Amino acid sequence: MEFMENVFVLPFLDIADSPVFFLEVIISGLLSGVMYSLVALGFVLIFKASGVFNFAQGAMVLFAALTLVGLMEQGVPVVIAILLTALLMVVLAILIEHMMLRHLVNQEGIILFMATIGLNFILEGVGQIAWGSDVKKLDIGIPDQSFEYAGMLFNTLDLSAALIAAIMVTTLALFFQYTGTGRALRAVADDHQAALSVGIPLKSIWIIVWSVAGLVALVAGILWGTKVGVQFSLVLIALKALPVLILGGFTSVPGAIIGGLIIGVGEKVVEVYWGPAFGGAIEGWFAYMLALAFLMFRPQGLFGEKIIERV
Amino acid sequence: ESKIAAAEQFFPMLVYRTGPYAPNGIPVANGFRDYYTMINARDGGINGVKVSFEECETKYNTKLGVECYEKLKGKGATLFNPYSTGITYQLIPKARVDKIPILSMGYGRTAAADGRVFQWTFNFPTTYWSQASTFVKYVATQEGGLDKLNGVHIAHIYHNSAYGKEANPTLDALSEKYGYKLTKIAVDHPGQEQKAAWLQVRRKRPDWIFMSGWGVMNQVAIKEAVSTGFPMDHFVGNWWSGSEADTVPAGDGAFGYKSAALHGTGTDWPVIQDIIKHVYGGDMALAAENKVGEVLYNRAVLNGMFGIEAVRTAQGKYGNKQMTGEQVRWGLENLDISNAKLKALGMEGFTQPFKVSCKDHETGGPVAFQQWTGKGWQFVSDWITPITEVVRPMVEEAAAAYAKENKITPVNCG
Amino acid sequence: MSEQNRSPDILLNVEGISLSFGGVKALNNISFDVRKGEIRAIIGPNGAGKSSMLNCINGFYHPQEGQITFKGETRKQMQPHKAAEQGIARTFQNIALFKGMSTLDNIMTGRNLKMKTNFLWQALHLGPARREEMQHREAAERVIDFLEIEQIRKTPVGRLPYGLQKRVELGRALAAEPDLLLLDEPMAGMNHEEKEDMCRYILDVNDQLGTTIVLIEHDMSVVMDISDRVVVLDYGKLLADGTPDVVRANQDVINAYLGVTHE
Amino acid sequence: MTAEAVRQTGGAAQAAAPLLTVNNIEVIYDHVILVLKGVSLAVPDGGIVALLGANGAGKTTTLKAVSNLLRAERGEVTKGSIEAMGERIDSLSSNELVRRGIIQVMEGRHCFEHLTVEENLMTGAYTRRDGRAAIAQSLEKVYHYFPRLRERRTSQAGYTSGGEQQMTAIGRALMANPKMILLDEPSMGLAPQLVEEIFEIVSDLNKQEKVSFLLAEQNTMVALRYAEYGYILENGRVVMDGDAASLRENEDVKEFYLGLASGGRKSFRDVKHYRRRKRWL
Amino acid sequence: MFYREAGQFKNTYHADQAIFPIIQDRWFMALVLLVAFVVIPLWANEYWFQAVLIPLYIYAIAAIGLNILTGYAGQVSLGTGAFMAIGAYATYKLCTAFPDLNILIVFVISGFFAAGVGIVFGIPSLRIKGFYLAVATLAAQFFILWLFNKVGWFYNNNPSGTITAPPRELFGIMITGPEAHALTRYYVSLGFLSVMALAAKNLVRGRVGRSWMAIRDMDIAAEIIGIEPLKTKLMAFAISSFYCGVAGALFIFCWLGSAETEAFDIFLSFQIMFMIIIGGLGSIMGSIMGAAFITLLPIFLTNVPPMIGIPIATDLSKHIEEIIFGVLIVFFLIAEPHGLARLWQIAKEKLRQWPFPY
Ligand SMILES: Nc1ncnc2c1ncn2[C@@H]1O[C@H](COP(=O)(O)OP(=O)(O)OP(=O)(O)O)[C@@H](O)[C@H]1O
Ligand SMILES: Nc1ncnc2c1ncn2[C@@H]1O[C@H](COP(=O)(O)OP(=O)(O)OP(=O)(O)O)[C@@H](O)[C@H]1O
Ligand SMILES: [Mg+2]
Ligand SMILES: [Mg+2]
Repeated sequence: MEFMENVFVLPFLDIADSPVFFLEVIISGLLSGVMYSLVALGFVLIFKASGVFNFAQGAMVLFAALTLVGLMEQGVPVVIAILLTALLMVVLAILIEHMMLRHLVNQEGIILFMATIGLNFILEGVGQIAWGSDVKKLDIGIPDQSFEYAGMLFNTLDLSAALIAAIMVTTLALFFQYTGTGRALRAVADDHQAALSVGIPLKSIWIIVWSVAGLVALVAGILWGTKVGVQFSLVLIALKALPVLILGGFTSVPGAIIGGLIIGVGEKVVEVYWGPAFGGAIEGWFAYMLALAFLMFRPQGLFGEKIIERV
Repeated sequence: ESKIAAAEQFFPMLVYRTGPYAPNGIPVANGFRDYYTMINARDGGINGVKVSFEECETKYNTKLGVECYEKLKGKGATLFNPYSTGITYQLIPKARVDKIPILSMGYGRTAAADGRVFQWTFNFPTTYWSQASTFVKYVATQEGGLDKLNGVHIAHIYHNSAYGKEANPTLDALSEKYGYKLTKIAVDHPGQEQKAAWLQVRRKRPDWIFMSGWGVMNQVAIKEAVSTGFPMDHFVGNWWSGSEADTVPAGDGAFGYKSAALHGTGTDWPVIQDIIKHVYGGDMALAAENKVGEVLYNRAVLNGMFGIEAVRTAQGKYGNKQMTGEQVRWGLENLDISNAKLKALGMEGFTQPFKVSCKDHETGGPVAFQQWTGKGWQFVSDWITPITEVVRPMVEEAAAAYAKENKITPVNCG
Repeated sequence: MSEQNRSPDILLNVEGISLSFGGVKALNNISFDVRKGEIRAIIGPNGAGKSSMLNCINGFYHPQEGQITFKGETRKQMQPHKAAEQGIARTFQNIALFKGMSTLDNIMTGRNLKMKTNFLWQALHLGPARREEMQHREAAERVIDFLEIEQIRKTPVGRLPYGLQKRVELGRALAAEPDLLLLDEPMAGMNHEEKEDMCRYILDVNDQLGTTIVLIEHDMSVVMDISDRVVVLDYGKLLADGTPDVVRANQDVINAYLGVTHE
Repeated sequence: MTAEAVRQTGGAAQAAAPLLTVNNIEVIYDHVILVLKGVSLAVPDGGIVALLGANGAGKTTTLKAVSNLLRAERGEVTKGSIEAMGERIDSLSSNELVRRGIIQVMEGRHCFEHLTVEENLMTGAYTRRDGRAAIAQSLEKVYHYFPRLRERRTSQAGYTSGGEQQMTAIGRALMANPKMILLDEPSMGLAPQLVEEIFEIVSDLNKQEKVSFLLAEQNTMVALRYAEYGYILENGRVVMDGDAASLRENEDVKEFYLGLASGGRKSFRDVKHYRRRKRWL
Repeated sequence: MFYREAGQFKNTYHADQAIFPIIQDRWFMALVLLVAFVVIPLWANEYWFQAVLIPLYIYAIAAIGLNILTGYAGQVSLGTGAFMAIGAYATYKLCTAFPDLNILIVFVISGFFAAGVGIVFGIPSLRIKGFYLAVATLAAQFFILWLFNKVGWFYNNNPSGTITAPPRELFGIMITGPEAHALTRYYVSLGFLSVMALAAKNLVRGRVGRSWMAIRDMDIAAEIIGIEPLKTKLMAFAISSFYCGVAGALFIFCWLGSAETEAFDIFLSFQIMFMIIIGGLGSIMGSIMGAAFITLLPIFLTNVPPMIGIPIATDLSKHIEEIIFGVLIVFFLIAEPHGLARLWQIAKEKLRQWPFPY
């Protein structure tokens, strides 16, 4: 009985009690959602353009952040360190294409998925050999301060992340929809062999996509690294991005953002108001349940490409 | 067994220098390694018996822990320091059968403090439950006495795992006794994202926060506390939530953060100086790079000392030679860390004296509280003894339940 | 088979079917019937709605309007597996074999509906499960024999050339021993000789087992030779319906579909 | 076209430097399945050459060996060489081949399901660098050839009918403005009228734009009408070749590929089942 | 030439349907069983049992389970860990509530609990496909573990929040608990693996298996020929979860001895997934080979450098081990995307033609 009350009555009273706080919860949710989206975006790019579910995205985030911090620790100025890391991510993309992808043309999704798991191990290993496993503080000058506005608490880092994410998503969405290369990328995701047959150079396409995904990982690494310190745990952020990815649709760039916002708000509101009734820490599975609920109505995710069923 | 020369005492080391908990695992592993090395270099071993040791990487993963355990067991291990709650749970039942004692110093299964049921497991000098009670006492000293606790609001932010939940029963029991208000906030593994938890803190505005965190959760919590504007000197971590790895990423904001402690930090202790001298040849920079003097490093030194002293104690009874697991167990059970001994070991004031007994594998040792100054940690309290009259009965009850479930007949400690 | 001994019962009756996808009207008020035991062809230009028609008959598409009567039972909507249970089997325009399985397994799958033992027996592979498996294996072997694909029994179908895949697909449909067999371009991508073989199989099935067949095919010589009656669709509309000769002579059909024939 | 004329052009073309030569290639799938056991053929510049043969003879494999799509199927050319326009092309990527003007229309359509029909066509122009206007013109041309595609241009290719997909696949290749097209079973699944149209397009392109064709085709009748030269493949070997007219006259070809028995065309209804094919080998 | 089927005629369909229709294969299998049941127990020491063989067999059972679902029925699942947890917690509850129940039977009953939950989380599979389906199973993964962690009833409210295998015996032999001898636990795991692998093989070569594969290869066509998708998929979920459940029970009761929910975290699910992909999707034998590969390789890599006398720092050697592990995964996938099982098959095909190249 008490449980029922905790679930069906108290949370609503709580919300009604302090609407400003409710608004704050929603805004925090939106801002954490954006942080998830940053990671989800990397997944979307690669999936959309090659049909590969890149398990190593989390490792790429770590790898980029570790390299950046490592370089900065060696005394390299911030801007140059960022450029060098970006360059390294491009080199990495070339290596990945050379050593891995080109040998796996036309294989099923799950096989490519597995290969990226192999990649994940390699990146984790190399990154840590090169830069160690310690926690490192990352500060490239993005302000990380809180301020109160209209009774609500904001953090400048979160706001910057939101801005950066908005810019990235707009650019990428336009790129995919309106350029010839974007079209070619989508073609590759549909059918490797047919893409080859019309002369789409899979190799350079893959290098481009993985490079862009690497750069997105770098951005995610910078923001998350500033937030939680650069360390191995960054890899696990990928798990937070999964429900976002699924809810938004594997193939949709805007989906990654909208999905992030929905998940962010959903899990925060639920955790803050309903968490206590269930004993807390429910946001983890709730994100997945929420994604699942959306999928029941749209099996391809909110903005994903329709799954074609024909005979 | 054959690999160990007759006059060597083998110490297995389950370490995690890689993976998500590496930032915590590295200083721990270094501390053990350096203490053992120093003992050989300075004293030529334990009463002439050389100390040998080998690391096995567990990545803080229980399943890898099994492999390491079996491998090191085969090499003649006589005492395990698992350094992971999961691995400890898993080794406790084995210890009895394999006749290799476990020392889980300040972690693992609290009920193991009851030596009648957990004959082979030791968790001295103190446990999670005792620690929680010292925290309550510490708050009381700050608020002006135990009677002032009534109406104080304490939040417990904990890692949502068996480890994180350990303090809950004690905090509950004491809340009933002293009348403070307790809010429990769980943070899901691994804890990089804690907005929801801190929104709750903002809403409920507790007076004190106690945290049972681990790994990245600590760093994020400290940062979130800073940005929420929570007064840092009212934010207290347990002894796994108070190391340099936790405070450094938060930068200046972390000033004033507190945590429980079992021992002193820094390099100003004779024992640490000995390590710098014998292991690093006096090279301070190299020592600093190896995290000498950091909280978790010093913890491992303390832990390493316990193992060595247990062997020494056993040698007192069985002779100066290589000890077996059973003999080491005896040594642990009869370990008497007196002030005089601490002084001799170069650890006077580093930690508090205690004496293990057949019945009490914990000793209810005192806990101190330390504060982050931006460069290091500083004690800000006296050594506070646990509220044993509340904790001990809980321990005995839990141990009895375990004994019943696992068909163990408690030994008679006379 | 001559006209007299063909029974006049109607096995399948399609009435006023309309189906549209967004703006595309794939079928527009189509009606025709299929008599028991006949070979009924559906022809029409590309995109006329032929495959969609078959999809409606076996329940994969749900027409917005109209009804379908099969074996005297009228229905508006049904699930594909229900249609299969009622005795409708089919092949597909884009081969829809189970690529990871061998030819034999594909054909055995066709007999799935007829197999009943529960999975516990199967896990043990004893008693009824084993007997049943053997009994159906025999039936499957008869189909294999009939289609002359013995050599590729154990080959994974993904590796087979196109024409053989089509044949295996036919085998899978036949294994179900259907009353109504829907064939969507069974002879596409075959050379003349292979078409002859395929025609032979179709005629034999029709002849020996009395299976009713609805056939979509673009090769006019085949259609005209083996079908009893022909329906012509043209972008969703019914253009003509009648015997091959009648249809062939129809000027609309020539304009819309046949073009000038080169024979 | 009279048989005489065909023979002449065919013969002349054979004499001219061939655009494409395949020398005695061997192809193995999955490291163990030997499919082509030494196939040689030549396509003259501006010629149309037909590749005939039963199911599984290796026609598709041959085309893929030329267009270098085999790798994607875990197949490889283990012997022999392939030359086009005077250079070895065995190791060129398909992108380079398309740039050089050699493009394949794959068997079984292979449209990009999630792209619209028009986007599908546009992917064909990926390698072109001659400007939007020229590409738009090609698109117009394709729509002119296939008016049905214009009607369906905004629908997702995955949802179009089999024939529409086939048109899309052919149209997509035309968009590349190729010198040589490898056509794998273009007539499959097309209405009779359209089959004629496709071959008219082929001959049109061949005459006006000098596009050469290597076409694998089951519809032997039509293929031999438009091609100048033909190869017959059996079990991974070329068992017969010759100019189209002579092949058409060959008794075996007549019986097995054209269905013309000595007494003229025979009804499919009257085929006997005990008849077994004669083997050349 | 040593490996060939020429001259081995099968006179009955039954003989042709045998699991190993070729005599060399039968000999090989007999040899494997002989080694597993007789040779290894004579030779292995506790390290081998406890660190290598027992986990290998248990992982193999879980891998077979996942392979049934993912490899045969084509439904991607990342909830293996949770289904294993159900088996483990059910066993714990059952054997503490009914101490006299035969422990082997308890394992099986626990499997049924897992099967039941598997069905519930399988329901979305009717609408959701491919990688998207992974979300449903991930929801299971996170929710179930949260539940076991949160609700004290599951671990009998003991304050440590963990479950521990109590000592249980059968015919006077300790099967579980710390006193159970490694050899006993070895035989229990091996016994379960043998029986369950055989049952799985029987299932997948019969009607049920064919319907799974049909759904996997082309679900629409499968439905059109009369295979009911929901029923078939749910059956796959149920049976797969049953296998995982039993594996989970053995995982705690015959191997770890004690664990908290973290032992069943998402990385366990991933690990089992690796096994079946490396071993070969849609192959029972492959599941076992994959389990062997994924469990043995790291152990091998960790133990090699010290064995050949190269002392490397612990962390460095772990990182190198990770890199080599990653490289080998990629290498194997490039060499043969269809896994070890396929590699094995190709090897046999080559042997058959030996000494001719093809
Ligand atoms: N599921 C669908 N969604 C959208 N449009 C569809 C769908 N199915 C069919 N269509 C459209 O309906 C029309 C008829 O298609 P259908 O496949 O029935 O043609 P068809 O007569 O079989 O042609 P073909 O001979 O080329 O196979 C086509 O224009 C096709 O694009
Ligand atoms: N990916 C593959 N793996 C293994 N074998 C293959 C593969 N592709 C084709 N084959 C085999 O190669 C042989 C030739 O196939 P190919 O597709 O080239 O024949 P085709 O002449 O094009 O036949 P069709 O007229 O049916 O298209 C066949 O026996 C086939 O089984
Ligand atoms: Mg059609
Ligand atoms: Mg072909």
